[in-house]
Amino acid sequence: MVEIFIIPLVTAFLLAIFIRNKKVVWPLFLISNLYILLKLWTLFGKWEIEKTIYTNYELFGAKLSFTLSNNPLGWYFAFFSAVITLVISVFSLGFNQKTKENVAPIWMLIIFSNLGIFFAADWITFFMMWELMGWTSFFAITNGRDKALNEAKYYLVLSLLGASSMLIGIILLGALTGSFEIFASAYGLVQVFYSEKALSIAAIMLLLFAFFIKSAIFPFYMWPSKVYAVGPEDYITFMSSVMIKYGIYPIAMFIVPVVGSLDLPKILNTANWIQYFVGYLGAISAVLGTILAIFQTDMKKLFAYSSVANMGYILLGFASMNIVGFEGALFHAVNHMVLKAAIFLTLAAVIFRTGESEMHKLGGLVYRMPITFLTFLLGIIAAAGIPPLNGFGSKWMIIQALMSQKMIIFAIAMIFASTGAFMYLFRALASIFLGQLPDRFKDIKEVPLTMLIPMIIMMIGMLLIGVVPGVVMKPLTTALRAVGYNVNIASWTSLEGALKNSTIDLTLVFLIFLGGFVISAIMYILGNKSETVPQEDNYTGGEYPEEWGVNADRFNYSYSFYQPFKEMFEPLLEKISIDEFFASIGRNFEYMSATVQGLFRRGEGAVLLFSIGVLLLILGGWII
Amino acid sequence: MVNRVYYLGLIIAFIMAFGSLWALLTDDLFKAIVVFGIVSLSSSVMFLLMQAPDVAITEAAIGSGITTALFIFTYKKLEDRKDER
Amino acid sequence: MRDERSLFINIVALLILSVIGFYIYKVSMDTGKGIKITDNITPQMRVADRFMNKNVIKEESKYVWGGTAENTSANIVTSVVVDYRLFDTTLEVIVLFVTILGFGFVIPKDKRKIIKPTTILNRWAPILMILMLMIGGYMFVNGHLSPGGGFPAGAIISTAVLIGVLAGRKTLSQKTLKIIEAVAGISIFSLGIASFVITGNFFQNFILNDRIGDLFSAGLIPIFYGLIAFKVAAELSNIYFEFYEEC
Amino acid sequence: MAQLFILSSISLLFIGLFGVLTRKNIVKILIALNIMETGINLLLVAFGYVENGIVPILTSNESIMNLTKMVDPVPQALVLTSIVIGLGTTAFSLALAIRYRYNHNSLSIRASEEEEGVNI
Amino acid sequence: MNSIVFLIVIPLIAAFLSLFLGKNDKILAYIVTLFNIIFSILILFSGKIPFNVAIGGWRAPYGINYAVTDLTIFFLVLVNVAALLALTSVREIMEYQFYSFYFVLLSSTNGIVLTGDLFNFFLFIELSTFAVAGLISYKRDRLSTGAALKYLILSSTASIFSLAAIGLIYKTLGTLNFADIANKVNNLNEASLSLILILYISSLLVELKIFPFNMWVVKAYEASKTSVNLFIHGMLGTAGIYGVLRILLMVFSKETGKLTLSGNLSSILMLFAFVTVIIGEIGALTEKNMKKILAFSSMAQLGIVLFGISLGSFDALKGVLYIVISNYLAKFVMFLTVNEFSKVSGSTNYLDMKGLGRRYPVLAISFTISALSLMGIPFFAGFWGKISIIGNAVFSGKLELIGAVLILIASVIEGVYYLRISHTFFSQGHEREGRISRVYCLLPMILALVILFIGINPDSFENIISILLDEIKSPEKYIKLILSLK
Repeated sequence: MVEIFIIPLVTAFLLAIFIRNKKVVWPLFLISNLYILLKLWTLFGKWEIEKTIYTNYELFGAKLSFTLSNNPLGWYFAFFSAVITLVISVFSLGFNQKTKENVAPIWMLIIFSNLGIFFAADWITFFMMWELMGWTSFFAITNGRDKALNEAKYYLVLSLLGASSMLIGIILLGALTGSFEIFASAYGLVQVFYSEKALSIAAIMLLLFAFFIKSAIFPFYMWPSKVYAVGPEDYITFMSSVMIKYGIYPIAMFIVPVVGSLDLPKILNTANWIQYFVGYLGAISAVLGTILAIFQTDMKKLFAYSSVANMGYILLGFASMNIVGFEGALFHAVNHMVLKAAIFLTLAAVIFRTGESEMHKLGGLVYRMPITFLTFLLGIIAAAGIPPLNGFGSKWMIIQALMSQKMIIFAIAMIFASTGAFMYLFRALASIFLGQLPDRFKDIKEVPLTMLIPMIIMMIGMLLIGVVPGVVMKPLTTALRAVGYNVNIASWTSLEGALKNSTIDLTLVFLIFLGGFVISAIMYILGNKSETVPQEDNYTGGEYPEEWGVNADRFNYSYSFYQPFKEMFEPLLEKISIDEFFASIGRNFEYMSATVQGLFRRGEGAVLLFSIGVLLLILGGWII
Repeated sequence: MVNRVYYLGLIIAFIMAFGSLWALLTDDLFKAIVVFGIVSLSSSVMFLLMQAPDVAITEAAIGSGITTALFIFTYKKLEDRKDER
Repeated sequence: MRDERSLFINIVALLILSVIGFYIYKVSMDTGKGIKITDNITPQMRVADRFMNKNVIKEESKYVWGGTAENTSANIVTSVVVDYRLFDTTLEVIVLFVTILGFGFVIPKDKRKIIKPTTILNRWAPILMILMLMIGGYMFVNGHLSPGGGFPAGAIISTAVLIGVLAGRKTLSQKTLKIIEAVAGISIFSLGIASFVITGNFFQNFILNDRIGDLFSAGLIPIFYGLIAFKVAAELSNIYFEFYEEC
Repeated sequence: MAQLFILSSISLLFIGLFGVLTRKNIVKILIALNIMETGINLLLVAFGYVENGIVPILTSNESIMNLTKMVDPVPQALVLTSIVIGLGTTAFSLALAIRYRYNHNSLSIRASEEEEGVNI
Repeated sequence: MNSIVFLIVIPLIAAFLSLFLGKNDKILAYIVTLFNIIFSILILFSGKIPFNVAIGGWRAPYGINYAVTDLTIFFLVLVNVAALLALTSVREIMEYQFYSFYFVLLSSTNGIVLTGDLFNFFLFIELSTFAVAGLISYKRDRLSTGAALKYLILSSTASIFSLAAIGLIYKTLGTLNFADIANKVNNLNEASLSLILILYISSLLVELKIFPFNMWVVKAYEASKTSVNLFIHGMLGTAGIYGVLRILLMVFSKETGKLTLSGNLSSILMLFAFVTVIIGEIGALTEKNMKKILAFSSMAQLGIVLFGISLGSFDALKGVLYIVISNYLAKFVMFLTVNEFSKVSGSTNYLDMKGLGRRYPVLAISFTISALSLMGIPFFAGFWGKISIIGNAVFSGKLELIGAVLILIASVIEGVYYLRISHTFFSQGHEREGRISRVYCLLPMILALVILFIGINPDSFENIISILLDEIKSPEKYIKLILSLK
């Protein structure tokens, strides 16, 4: 148990020493991740392992201790994130040959905090790891480049704010329940909830605030699009697949059991208000993420909003408070990990070769990078939730759970978002890989082998989970049983539903789709051949837009692809401009900063302010 | 006897109050310095009335004498500087 | 020095002062229990009582004029300044040392022409100087008997130097002043260390068995006062040199 | 009598504080500070004053009998110290003021000091 | 143990000697500082603590006494170590006045910590004020002259206020001794006590850099050399915190060891505290000059310290001590780093220091560690302070809750500007000519490791703090110790 915490620390230290030597750093990174994965594999089933460090530090009259325990749910998250991390670290081997900066030591620290978050048994440890992840991410995102500074600052402010609110939440929780242990405090909170209603709800809300920030739920949905656009691509892959789940894990771990055990008044005989609160935020995230993703021209931003939408699905699964929905949400978390990692790896590969992330400047890469294309294709099929791949099963479970709980609005929102997902995913595929290859990319090649292998692994993974969901569902159900939920161990191929007679066998579905695929392939081979014309003739009609002073790329069909759709939603989007709100706060702070500096620069009114201070001391006695 | 001392104290108190006000409100720096010297000197008389001859002598020598001299030196130095420009 | 905000600041200042004044008035009119700031507490209820009765060490001890006591200075203020609270006084000397050091450090040293003094001043200067020195000397020697003491004595001695400077007579160099200052300062603390070696206490007045009212009484007090006087004189003279010496 | 002393010293304190708050000329501010210091010295000695008191100096056996009539010597000792501190403050500040005048060509406390940049 | 006075006397004698030694002053400074450190450590391990020394043999409420207790010796060691650390940043040849001021500052800060007498305390504060003013004006240019002058005027006004308070204390209680005052303070009228406290606290807050009283801070830091900044931060600042702890918690407290000031004074102090935190952090947000940033930041840290003190609970006081030690170490690391970097880049603007962190990673990482400690991030010393203070504030009342939230927001702002600076250090920069010797990287690294060590293993510091808290909890022991001496 302790080794998996010591190894990352030691590795991070070694990486920092050898930071200039790329031939050492990335293999070391890979080996360390491999070790962690193997160690985690051996930890399966040994739920009783625990390590406690006692201190003399007293808080609220009790001595603090830090406990790390191998809790089943944490193991579930940690294991799959370790798998993804290992695959990404293979990818990094090839990807980082060209880059000047080196993100490895900081990344290793984040992996340490990753494990810490998933294995923490008390809130203080959890908080320490959470904060560690916040500031290390700042350095990982900027990675020594000035262009990423503003976005990284945005992320830093949000994560520090989240951590602050979490600190107050933890303190409230500790004072209410008398314990900082996660399970004990959950149990205690249920006990004291009815007597200390306001404080308990405040604690839950403060914690949720922090979790929502980290998982980019509605009011804080802006950071992924900002951060993913500028961060180092391999690290962004890790971030979009693993780090965005940090908010999901504690919700599953703490909030869901607590809210589930409470007997709150129900609205319309369906669910209590906390469920609705969480559900509405999830639904808004799902819908808004989808709509915003449709309008993006930068592919990394597009998939950032797609992540927001997916986090919304997971939250909807939690909001259903139904065991199938809960399982579906957790299943979707892993599915999203896998498919987002696959998609971002292909994006990283495209950027590695072309250096472009604007979609309308790309196109036709299928001829040059076929394997990348295939991975991307499978990735977007999975993301759209089309059956033979892994996104389908979990979404299906969540929608079923929502329907069975009579949360029709949420189900509609989710179906809307899934449909919208087709729009942006298809568009990304078409603009990046299909169409015609621009002249400047004539000479590019497929990415090297070290980067191909991870993509192939991800393809296999998506297909495997899609066809044999038991790969994930068996550990998940085992873990849930170990935690104390009353669930059946899932079978290898079939998924249980919440409604009657809704169990489906995904292998059967796969075979049906395979048949369809074969038929369409035959049709494609037997069909007419296409004809090639110079690329710009397609959209400039033989004119030269450069002569008018306009960039020809703007006439590409994928620029402003969904313009009418965008005009339709424009008024709505203007009204909920959270980004502008945050920016105005920042501007106000900067304005105040100038004022304060002016005050101190002059310094002539020192004695005046001194006597005003004395005055305040005097008046304070009378007024306050 | 007590009355006479009391009136003396009253007069000196007024001298000090008006002198210090004058020293602060006048625009002429030199006048202000001289008036301040007078205030300081009268305060040493006040110390004497308070049965504190030690303090009175010290105030007369240091507070009134040397401090005022310092102010005047400074004034002269600043004036010289003004001439140079 | 007129300023457009002048009136505003005046009003604000008056407001602040009136609030502070009103507060002090209110506190002095307070009718709560406990000792108030307006209460008349005589010296007998304070620590000063022990100083005047000279029985800090041995309670209930009495002394007579011309007899011995734990502290044989006739001037009780002097006995407080140079004996009971000697450490304060040494610190005060250090304060003067630091500030004058800062003064000499900061003041701009520009060349300036010295106006030739009149003949009368030049002739009479030595006499005045000697007079000043004598007055100063008398003051610190008699500091334990009569009002005065080291500080005014130092100021008066320094006036002698000032007269010398004004009269255009070269009396002392700045280097000498520095040496006097340092030697006096170090000797004050050396006396302290000596008393530490002799009695085990710092700054203890270890010359005992002299009688109140004698010229040579009060143990180390005249010595301390003399050192203080020379130190103060040297420091103040430094100021005059800064202003009036060609650099 | 004690009231007169205390009131006059407090008035000096207030006038001095007023001057420190409102004056722009640095030398004026220092004069005001000195007035405040005079005021506080008077106040301290006035705290030790006893009605119809006598000087705390022993001159004969009679004065030893009259110890209860003596004014408090401790505030006087403190004031001796504080006078010298006042002198030190004034001397140092005046030197700084002269330097300030040379650097800024002005004695106003508001003379601008906008001098950013290289500054090791 | 009467020899404790040597801690004050030896530096003063050195101050006189330094007038004549010329270039050897530096050696003298090191010798005297080392003497002070070794002497205070010897006292720490002599096993005779607590003890009381009467100067001149006059016993406690009558003469001046120096009391050495656990709290005293803790701050004594901090002050003297700070002196040595700050002295290492003096590289170039200084004029003899610099060393004279330094010696006086050393002795006066030692005195502030040691003394048990109100007027003596006042004198030491004055002495340190003059020494610091002299050090600030050391460069004698436009900025430093103005800064020193304004500092001097402000602190003289403050000293007059505190003198008034001392006079009132003597008038009403008839004593100047800390222990005696603490013994008798309950006899005092409520309104009179609050008048005295207002006068005295307002002068203390000038040294503690609390908002309406702190107009001198930023100018003074900007105008002076790095070594002087370190003197102000490490010696004067630490001694000032000791003074506040001793005077507010153990002398003028009506209840044992708690800040129970009359007339809601503690609420006002709390208001001042969190306004200071906010003002300090906001002021630093868009600042480019590193020295000013550090000045604003130390203001904010002292605001947190005062906030913790004014909460009036022992848990919060524990947090205060953690914050004190974290700020103490972190600011040393930062100033030393800035000193080295500004020598290479030729400016104190942090944007000019681009890329230096890649060449000197040790310095930049130490800087980052201290910044994180100041922000109160876990695994660093500041976290243990922050969690304790915030934890106690949340349940104390409305004003306290608002203060806690504001302090958390302020720490977010602090994170933004500090990590931005760290990022600038690590970003791509152009080549420079200057070099930094490896030796100068060593000291910041060691201090940063200490921060990290305390952060990871709070036990190491917790035991010391519990001893200190025991002393603060029972001021009657202090009173007994001093007043029983015959």
